[in-house]
Amino acid sequence: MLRYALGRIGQTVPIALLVTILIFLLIKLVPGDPASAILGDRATDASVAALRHQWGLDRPIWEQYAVYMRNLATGNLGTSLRYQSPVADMLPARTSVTFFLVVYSLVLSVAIAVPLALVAAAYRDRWPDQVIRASMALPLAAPAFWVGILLLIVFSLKLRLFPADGYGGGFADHVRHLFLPALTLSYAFASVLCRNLRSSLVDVLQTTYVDFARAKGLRRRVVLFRHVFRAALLPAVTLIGVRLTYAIGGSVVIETVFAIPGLGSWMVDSILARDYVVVQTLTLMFALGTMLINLATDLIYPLFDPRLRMG
Amino acid sequence: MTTLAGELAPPRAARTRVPLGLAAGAAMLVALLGGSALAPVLTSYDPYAQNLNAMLLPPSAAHWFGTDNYGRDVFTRVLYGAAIDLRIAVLAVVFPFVFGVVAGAVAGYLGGWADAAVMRAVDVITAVPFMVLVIAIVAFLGPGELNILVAIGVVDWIVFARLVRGEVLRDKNLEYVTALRALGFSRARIVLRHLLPNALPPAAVFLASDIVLVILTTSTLGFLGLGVRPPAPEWGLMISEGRTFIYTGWWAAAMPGFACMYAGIAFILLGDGLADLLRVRGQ
Amino acid sequence: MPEPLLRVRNLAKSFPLPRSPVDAVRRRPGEAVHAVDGVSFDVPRGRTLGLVGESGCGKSTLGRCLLRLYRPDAGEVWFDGVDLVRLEEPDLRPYRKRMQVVLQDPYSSLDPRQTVGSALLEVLGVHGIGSAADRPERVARLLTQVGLRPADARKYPGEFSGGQRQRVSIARALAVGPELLVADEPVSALDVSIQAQILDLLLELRRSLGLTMIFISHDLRVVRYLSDDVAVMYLGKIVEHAPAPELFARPRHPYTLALLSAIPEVDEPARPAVEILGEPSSAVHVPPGCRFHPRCPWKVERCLHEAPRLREVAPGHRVACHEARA
Amino acid sequence: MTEPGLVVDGLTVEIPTSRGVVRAVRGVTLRVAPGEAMALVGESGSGKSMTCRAIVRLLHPPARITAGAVRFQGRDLAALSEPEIERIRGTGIAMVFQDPMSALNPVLTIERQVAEVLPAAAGGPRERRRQVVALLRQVGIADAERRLRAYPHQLSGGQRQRVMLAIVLARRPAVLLADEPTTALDVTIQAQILTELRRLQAHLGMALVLVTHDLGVVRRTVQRVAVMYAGQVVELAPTAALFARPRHPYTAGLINSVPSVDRRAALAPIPGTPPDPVGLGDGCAFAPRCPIASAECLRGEIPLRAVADGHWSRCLKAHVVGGARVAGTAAQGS
Repeated sequence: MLRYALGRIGQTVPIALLVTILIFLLIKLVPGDPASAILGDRATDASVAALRHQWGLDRPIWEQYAVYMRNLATGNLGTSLRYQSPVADMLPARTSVTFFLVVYSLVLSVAIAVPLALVAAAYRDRWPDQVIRASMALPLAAPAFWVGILLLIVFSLKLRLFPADGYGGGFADHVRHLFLPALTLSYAFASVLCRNLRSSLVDVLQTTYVDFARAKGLRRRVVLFRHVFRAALLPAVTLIGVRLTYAIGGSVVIETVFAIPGLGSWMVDSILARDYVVVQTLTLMFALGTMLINLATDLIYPLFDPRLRMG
Repeated sequence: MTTLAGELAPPRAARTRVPLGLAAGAAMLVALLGGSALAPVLTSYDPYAQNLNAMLLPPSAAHWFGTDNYGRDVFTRVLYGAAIDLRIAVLAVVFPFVFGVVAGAVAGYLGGWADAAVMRAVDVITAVPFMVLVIAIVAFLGPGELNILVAIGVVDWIVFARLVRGEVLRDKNLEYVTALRALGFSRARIVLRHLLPNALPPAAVFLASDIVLVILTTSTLGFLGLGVRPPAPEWGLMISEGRTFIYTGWWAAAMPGFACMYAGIAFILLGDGLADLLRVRGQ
Repeated sequence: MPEPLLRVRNLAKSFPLPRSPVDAVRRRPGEAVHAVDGVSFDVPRGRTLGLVGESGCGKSTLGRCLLRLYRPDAGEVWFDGVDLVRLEEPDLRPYRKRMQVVLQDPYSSLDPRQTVGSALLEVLGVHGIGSAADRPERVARLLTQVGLRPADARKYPGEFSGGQRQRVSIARALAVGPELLVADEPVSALDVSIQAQILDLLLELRRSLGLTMIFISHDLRVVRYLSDDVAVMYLGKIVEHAPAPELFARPRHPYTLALLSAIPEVDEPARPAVEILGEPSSAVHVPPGCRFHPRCPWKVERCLHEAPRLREVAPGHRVACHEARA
Repeated sequence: MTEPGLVVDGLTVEIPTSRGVVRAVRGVTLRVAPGEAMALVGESGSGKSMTCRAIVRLLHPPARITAGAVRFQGRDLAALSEPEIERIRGTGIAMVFQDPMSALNPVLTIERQVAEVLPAAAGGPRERRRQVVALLRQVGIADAERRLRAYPHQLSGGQRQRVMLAIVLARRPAVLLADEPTTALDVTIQAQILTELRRLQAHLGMALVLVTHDLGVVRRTVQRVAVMYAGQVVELAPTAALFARPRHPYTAGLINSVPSVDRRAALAPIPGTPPDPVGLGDGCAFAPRCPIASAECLRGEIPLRAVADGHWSRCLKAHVVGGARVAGTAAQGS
């Protein structure tokens, strides 16, 4: 098992390095001279020259990359021009908000998807199955931010059930504030999770080992939970990993719609303010989060599927 | 993407010659594109002309989708907007589909360093959430239709590469490939004349659902102000502009969303119908 | 004795197992599955060699090495006087026309998206057989030759039964006019009544086309029905090789005896039952000495550390066992 | 006094498909005496497995029983509710399956899958573990202790079949339905498993219904045989009588299709292919492939008639069917 974990971690390191190179190069995409673009209207010849030197823009590219990496290593994530403060200082608070939102949406997705998948699999091909599968297919066509706005209109403005924006103070407040955004973020994930869990449940229900479990005389409940559900969870676990990264992507938009002070809204604000340093760093933070989640899913998977345990 | 049509149609519906999903999806698309092309004839309103004494009028016989905060007819702008969003969506998937399929086939069949190169690239791009990477690229390149196409093109190919690579890896070990190699067929012939034709149908089906994803991405970029410049009637932009007036005129923000969903469902149905049509005969 | 069509000498092929990163770092040599571990035999022109053994004995790998679908690690495969092991892909093409294969699984041995007719036409085209004009007629003849109707050319593989698909595979192999046909478990996936039809078809084609054949199977009854000579394989080596009537009348190797006694025969067998113990050993950690000794009821001290050589115990009857009675 | 053993009476199973209704089992009537070993033999699509699955109600939807009864211990299993049939499975009638690769749950240990059928032992988990080890040893698994923590993919096909037999042994059923238990195994392992099965049957006094397509396995394992074709029993007889003098052309054809190691008698394969299961009408389903069929075979219901003591045949010309090993044309080669 340890060998498997070491192997997986070993594979992630080179990918992480390549990601830093990709993100480092992103800023080169900026048309014209990045330094003047970054300073924007505050650019003066002196400040542009100073910035160029600070980033070593006049030196060959790989040296610039070395500077970039050294900064990363020392925790100097660059300073936000808009707030004139180091990015690193604002990061923890923002990250915890986005983390809360993503986990909250994951919990909601599982809460929605699992029961529906069980019902759909139990009533295979009969009307409940078809209604659930059809209703789960529709949300994939709806843009998340629009659904967010609709929820906002109905539940906040009209019914006044939930606050329209913000994060609130304290856990209970967070739950209330982030319910609509988390729901918006989760419906697309829930529909994919429900459909995949349903089809894997249907597949497992038809396997020989479930037949044999029933032939042993086990009660239906025991067969369902010990044999069927556990084996059906396997594909769903990998899916959770993949869809979580989509959920993180989605948070960028949802935080903007609901004005939530997370990494996502910060990134959009920085983009509109052409605060390129922050955009670059936040993209790296999102990538870091995604890689950790992918790694976690890979390490969790063998716990469910012993066949992988031999590493 | 399992099938919507398959889910709607009763399981034992006899498959008509042209699958139900394909017909429905195609009909919806034709209606939308037709409406968009014939918009100047269908509505007398000008999508750009502002009419200050018709601001934020609710949906009515005169204005089916009501008017926005500049008094422009929302229904007309939705029709004109369809051309923008669909054009971007279809253009944006061309490169990812072609490049992804070729990269996947090469990685799948050749294996070794080719497979490692393609898969490392896929791992790197997968490491950054899709929407974050697209938004970052557009942010750096600057908004506009061309930059959207580039951003989506650079990121979206990995989905097709992974799908086709999986299909080729699975088929490569099937006995018919062994038999063809024994018959002295060249590697190129086996990949181009046998492995690809078997991998294309699932890729084509996925293409339809990928277009849905691209429509959502385009409208999201528009919503974030990174898409097409105002006053273009792009759906995402319209929702963004309408958002500030949801207290007094919710329809300005809501209606374009329905249009977006309509286009999405059309492509999902197309994809399902395609899946039925391309399913191997006799299987 | 005319020169045999096929002469195989000390053929060996193993598949390295992926080393875990830790082993790689510590330079520990990776393990490998020793599928074929030094095999030699001849196949005279026009005769059929039956290769029999249980799953994992290396018979399929051996077949694919002969067809050069794998490159053997060692040994020689002389086909009509040329050692195919020394050749690489472009030079192998002319030999692809002269030796062909029929595989086991009817449902995956044909390209599902290609009609039967176009599949046969493609083979004729690739090898430039006949002209564009007469190829459709050749396809019709090929289909008829294997018991199908020319009209079947328009159908897709999905529209045929298992038995019919095997007939298409045979037609595809015959399209290039081969001299040697390697049939790897061609009937194992078929029902008994269909199996009999395909076996008779192979017999008929062998006689009418003068084919030399290598028939690979785990089922001794089927091997007996088609083979002139039989080689019994165990864990990558041939343990007994003899003309069919000699082998089935006077089997000498304990494993062959065990195989024969384990076969559920429709008629009452007239042979003593030989019980063998346990499960086949792994092809990765091959037992020392005679590799059958862990399961052998006759094993003696010598068997544990000295691998027996194939020695002739009767005209054309070779056995690899210290204890086998002459 | 309720009838001993298992009685299947007119069992019919239908599967609605997009091409129409498939009548997979068409009125099968069988009796299995306690402790008896009988075989259901036939090719794919003959309905032999479906019949067994119907008996213990393990049909996969949309397949379902549409007629007939399954009388066991005085009750009709076809009419029981799900909880009631659950109590019968395992202790009354057990079933084992063909593919050792997929018959055990890949994510649960061997110990767990055996122990779950044992009643809660007085001595707690340690006692139950001891019972599991005893069961595994009884079915011939070497170093049983080491196998407890193993997962199915770490065992060979033969060992996995033995684990299934151990589980059956634990519940001591009156009847065991074995659906092609050795088809996926090598011939030497198959011989070991068949011996194990016979030993288990004798030890428990259990009735055995062995489903197989291999006539050789039938010949060496069971006392009575039912030959099935297109969802119907076409011949039912003691094993020796069936092989000595088959009284149905399909049985004769099957016997002549199996090559023998001892003599290279020519094969006489049955021409044509099995019928399309959708819309099987009346008359004999084998007629299109039958060398002695005539007009009368094509119409009406052809009953299963007694042609000798305990020997039944569903053929109007049962008396005409030739001897067992048709001499056939001159043997090929030497």
